[in-house]
Amino acid sequence: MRLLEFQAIRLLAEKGIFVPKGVLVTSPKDLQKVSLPTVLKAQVPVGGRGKAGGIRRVEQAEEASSVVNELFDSTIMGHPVQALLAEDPVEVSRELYVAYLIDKQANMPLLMASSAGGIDIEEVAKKTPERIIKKYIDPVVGAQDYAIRSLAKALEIEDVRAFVSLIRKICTIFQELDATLLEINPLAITSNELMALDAKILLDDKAAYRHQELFSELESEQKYLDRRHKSRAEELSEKRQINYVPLGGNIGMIADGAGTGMLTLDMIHDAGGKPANFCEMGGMANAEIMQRTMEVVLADDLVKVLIISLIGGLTRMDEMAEGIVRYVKDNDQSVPIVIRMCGTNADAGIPMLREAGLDAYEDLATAVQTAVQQAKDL
Amino acid sequence: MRLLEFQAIRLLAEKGIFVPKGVLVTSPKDLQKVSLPTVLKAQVPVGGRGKAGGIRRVEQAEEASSVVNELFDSTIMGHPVQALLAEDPVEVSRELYVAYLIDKQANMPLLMASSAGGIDIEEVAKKTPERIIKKYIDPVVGAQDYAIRSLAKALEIEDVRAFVSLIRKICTIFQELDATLLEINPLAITSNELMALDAKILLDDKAAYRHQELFSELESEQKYLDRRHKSRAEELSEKRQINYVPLGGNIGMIADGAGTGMLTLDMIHDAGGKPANFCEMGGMANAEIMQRTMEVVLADDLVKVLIISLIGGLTRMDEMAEGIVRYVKDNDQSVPIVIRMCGTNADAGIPMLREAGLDAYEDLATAVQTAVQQAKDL
Amino acid sequence: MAILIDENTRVLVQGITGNVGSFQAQIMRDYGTKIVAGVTPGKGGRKVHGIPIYDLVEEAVQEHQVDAVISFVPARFAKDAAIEVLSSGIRFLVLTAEGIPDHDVLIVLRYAAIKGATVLGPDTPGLISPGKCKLGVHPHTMFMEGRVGIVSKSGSLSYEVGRVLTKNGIGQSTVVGIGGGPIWGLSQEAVLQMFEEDPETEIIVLLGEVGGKLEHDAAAFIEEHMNKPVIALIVGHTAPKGAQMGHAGAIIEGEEGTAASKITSLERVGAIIAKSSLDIPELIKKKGI
Amino acid sequence: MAILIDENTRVLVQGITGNVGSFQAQIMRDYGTKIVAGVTPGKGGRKVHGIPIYDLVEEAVQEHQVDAVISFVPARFAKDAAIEVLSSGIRFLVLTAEGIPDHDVLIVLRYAAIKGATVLGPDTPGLISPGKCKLGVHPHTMFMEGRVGIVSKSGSLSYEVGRVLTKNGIGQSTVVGIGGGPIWGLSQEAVLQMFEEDPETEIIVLLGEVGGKLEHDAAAFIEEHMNKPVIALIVGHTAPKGAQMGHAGAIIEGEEGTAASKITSLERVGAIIAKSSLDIPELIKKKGI
Repeated sequence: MRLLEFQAIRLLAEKGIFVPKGVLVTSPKDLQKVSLPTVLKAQVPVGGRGKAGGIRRVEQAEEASSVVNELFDSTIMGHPVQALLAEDPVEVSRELYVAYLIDKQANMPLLMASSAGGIDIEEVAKKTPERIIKKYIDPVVGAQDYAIRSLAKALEIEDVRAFVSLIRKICTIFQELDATLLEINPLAITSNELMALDAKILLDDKAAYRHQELFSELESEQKYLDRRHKSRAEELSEKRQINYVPLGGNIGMIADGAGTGMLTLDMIHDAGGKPANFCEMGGMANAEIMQRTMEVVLADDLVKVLIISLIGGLTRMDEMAEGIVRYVKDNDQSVPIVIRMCGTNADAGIPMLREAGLDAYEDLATAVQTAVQQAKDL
Repeated sequence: MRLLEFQAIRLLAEKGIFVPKGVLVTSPKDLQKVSLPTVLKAQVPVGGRGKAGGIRRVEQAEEASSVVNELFDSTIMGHPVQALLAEDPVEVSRELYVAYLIDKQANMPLLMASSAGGIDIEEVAKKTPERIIKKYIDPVVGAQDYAIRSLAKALEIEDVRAFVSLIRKICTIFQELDATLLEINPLAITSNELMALDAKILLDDKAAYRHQELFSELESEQKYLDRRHKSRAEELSEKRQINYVPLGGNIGMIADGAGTGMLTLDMIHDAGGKPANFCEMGGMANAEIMQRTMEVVLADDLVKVLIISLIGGLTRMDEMAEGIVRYVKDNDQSVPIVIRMCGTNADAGIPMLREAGLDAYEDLATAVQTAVQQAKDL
Repeated sequence: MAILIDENTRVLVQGITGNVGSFQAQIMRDYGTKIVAGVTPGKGGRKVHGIPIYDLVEEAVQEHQVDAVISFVPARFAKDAAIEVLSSGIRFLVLTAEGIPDHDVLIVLRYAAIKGATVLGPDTPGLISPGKCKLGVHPHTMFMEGRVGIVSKSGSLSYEVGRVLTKNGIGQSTVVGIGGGPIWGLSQEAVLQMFEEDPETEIIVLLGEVGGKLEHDAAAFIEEHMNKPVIALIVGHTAPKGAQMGHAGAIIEGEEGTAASKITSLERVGAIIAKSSLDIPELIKKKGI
Repeated sequence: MAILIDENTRVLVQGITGNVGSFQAQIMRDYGTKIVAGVTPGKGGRKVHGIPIYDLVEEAVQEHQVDAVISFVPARFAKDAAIEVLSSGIRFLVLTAEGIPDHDVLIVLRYAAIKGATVLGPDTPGLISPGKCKLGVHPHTMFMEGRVGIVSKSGSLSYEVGRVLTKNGIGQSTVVGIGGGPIWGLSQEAVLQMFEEDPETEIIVLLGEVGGKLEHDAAAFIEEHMNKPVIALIVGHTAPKGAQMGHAGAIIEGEEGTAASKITSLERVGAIIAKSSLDIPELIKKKGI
């Protein structure tokens, strides 16, 4: 889960990290609570919003009101602006970058910092990677102060004690909340303290069960503020936590593995077809998940043909067949279904499909060609 | 620091471990708060109090009153009883023993348990050591559930889940509070839960700085309840946190190392003398500590001669000499002082002593013989 | 022998009484894998398919020599179970669970390194050495004994390619799924190295997806360390940028993550690029294998 | 060479600008120890007694080859500093600090084991190889080069015995203090083993105190592994039972901890028992050394 800025900042503040005084603005009338001058920051879950006009400093009431209205009418990188964080402006003498994350190359937590903080950090990383300082942390002993002091030295920080205290807090949050990324950019050095002016936090969805209360609170806030238009299929997939990516074509696709799912898409494309979506059930799918996944994919009215691409390892084809047959029986639907089925218990699954009047191909290429042809014929 | 039972039990209860309902009784009038029947347990910091008559079950008010008075008038293994823990009696179906401690042989945390819990556990450990189950815990990953389940199996525990939850709590307390021993004996299996009926907790004094509030609260409780007679020297040594053990003889002894301190005592003894105390300053002693230690040891009126046994490694003899000279100048005292001085900066220290009219021996045996002779002559 | 496992590997199945564990244990046993024991807390003393079950790994290793463990323990309990295996001194662990929190995986992998053990996965189908040993959930009828080594980030893709090869009479030495999640133990490079050194492997098929920079690392490794031919198939060239197509590993990260950029890297170091699974048999035959 | 250190050992002093660190660094350097660098956070770039100071161990090891570290870092910061040393790949660390919390010591020792490093201490005077190298706080004029190895739980007792030997013209190969606290790294048995294997050591003096069962373990070790003669002195035979005489190690724990019981154990395995430090020169001479 990616936190919105105001959520991340609130979380840091709760743990004792200095942040600017701020107010969340979700409608123009919230402006009453805002003291001027202020910095209005669009709460959208994407980077680069500053360059896209999503951060605006306003001095007077009239200006504030018109900028707020303007922002609420705008869409930043695909995200309609639903909320603004209004923060008191801060006098900054230096802008640093700090992050704690799981480095997937080294399989180690990584503490990272740069004296070139601010909106251009990605450029810095690309052009002058030596300006990004990295310290791997051994997870069995955690981040020790010497590693933090080493960063402080590289960043030429004067108040080392304050920096060590801040980074320790970051490490604690990272550990306690199962974060996979915790980034403060910029970390501002003001006249008398270190202050987080923007933060990005990714929490591990796989660990949500350990932090149920926090996750559900953050999620419901995000849902409340997210007014992007969503198709029926998208809404259904979110509700059912099914991995579904709409692609705009007319051939619906369900796979039981990400690799074969992508291969199937590639093959549809190469055969001249247009995939309507990517949808993968994961290795632990059963009959019910199969059935519910079909409901999601077929909720998309653009779908003219559905291809189900199955090559069970962990997934059992008898269970998949049961789910497909149940769906077909329960729904009065007319979209033709092309099934590729092989692998674990396919000997049991294929007869079940046949009995329900459905056919199954053993070969993926044949199944794809059939589906693409059917889509063209319709 | 060794916690009194009621402190340990309170700490466990705060962390969600079941304990009997109880009331602390520090005077007979506290009996009003106690519901009958009850079990009265003398709060003394020693094991084996049950066998010494320190645990009494009473049924009626009259009996309770007389037993309370009797206990408050008694001394258990050298400790006058100043407080009782009055607990509701518990129906027990089995008594277990569990402990988490730092094993000094293996340099590893050790989880230990026995199905033979109760007052005879030390006998069990001696006679049938195989009935004590041990699981070493790797400190870089901590106690995992499988290790706890392994104990549960050896103890033939039915409600494994409750046991795992309890031991996890113990491990957390152990870790968070820098405990070196956390023992529950007996851990009672009652009709519907696991309950700690007695607990022994040792906290690491070296880590007191990490838990200042807790340590000072526990300490002040203990001081309030400790009415043992203490000599002036003992009180002073506690106040100054100086390692001082009274031994009853007439030759006071101060050393700058535990090993040479004990060797000096052995030599005094072998030469026919009687040590008044053991007192070691530790490797980081300076002039002030030297001076204050002399104040402690010479607060004992029995001391007729003082031997100061110094063989500086970390300790600097110039600093020791400064402390001795300062003491002698500041105090109008008549006890003869025999000094053995050699080692780091002795070349500077010995002249300082001589200048103040004090003499110093380089050889320990000579110093001891001199001191013993002087004590005999007085 | 094949890499990592062979017909003599003695296997313990952790989580053997669950739906998946029990079902897969039977398939592996029937395939010929030497399963010597199973572990499920609370089920000790029983048997599943004739395999003795223990409550604890320490009990199983007292009774049996164990060379490898395949774990079907659910994600929430996987860390505890993995540390149990590593603490018992077993040196090879296959972690099938999907959805283990990343912080748990980090500790397990670090602890494995401390203990000198190898972890395959998590979120892996495991591995199969056709005709010798199956330590995973592969649909084994799609595989046959031979001389092609397959290493894949995706389980399903390795089945697909195995199936196509087998249909064309081309057998495999060992087929390894390194794991679908964002972090995993045994690396692609380590597997490539084993294939390079394995006398029974003549050619390697490397299967990848869009996202991450795994194949760039593989390309660097191939350039420096590999003499045997490598055929690579990267799926997802039609995936739109930025869309997450299943595995967290398959997020397109800048230019490096695109299929095209991966293919370029691999081509540069002499790997043979397959456009689709169907091309692979022909490419292998061209190499005279 | 002597055990653990010799005239070529290159030493880093951690905590070199504190009162004790600075004072002891000078003494060691004057004695002939090759001190190549010092570390104190915030003091990097300066010099102490001509020794260059760095802020971080990683900086020091970039500039210098370091074989061993002696740490004078105070107890509260000792764990952080020790892990800094161990992480940098240095394989020998002498921890002088007294009063490090036990939980911190546990982690440091375990991490040292993971990193394949040796930790002497904590709460140790260190060690001295007279005439070659001093990695500790011993009053070195009390020692001279020779062929007696000394291992002691107590620092001060080893000085006392060294002094008596030197006065009698008997030199020492290496004098090791294993540490006065309740837990410590390098064990007495490991030191005995090194002396047994060291061609420059002919006889070993083992110094102990009442409390603990250290000497019982030593007795078992001597019986199984030692051929060289061992002379043992256990102080505290006049200590009352149950009284804590300084070191936490010196608490009498049941019968095992008494001086008498330790002496019995050691006598049984053929160790020569000294009644006092003064007896030791005679006992050594009797052995013809």
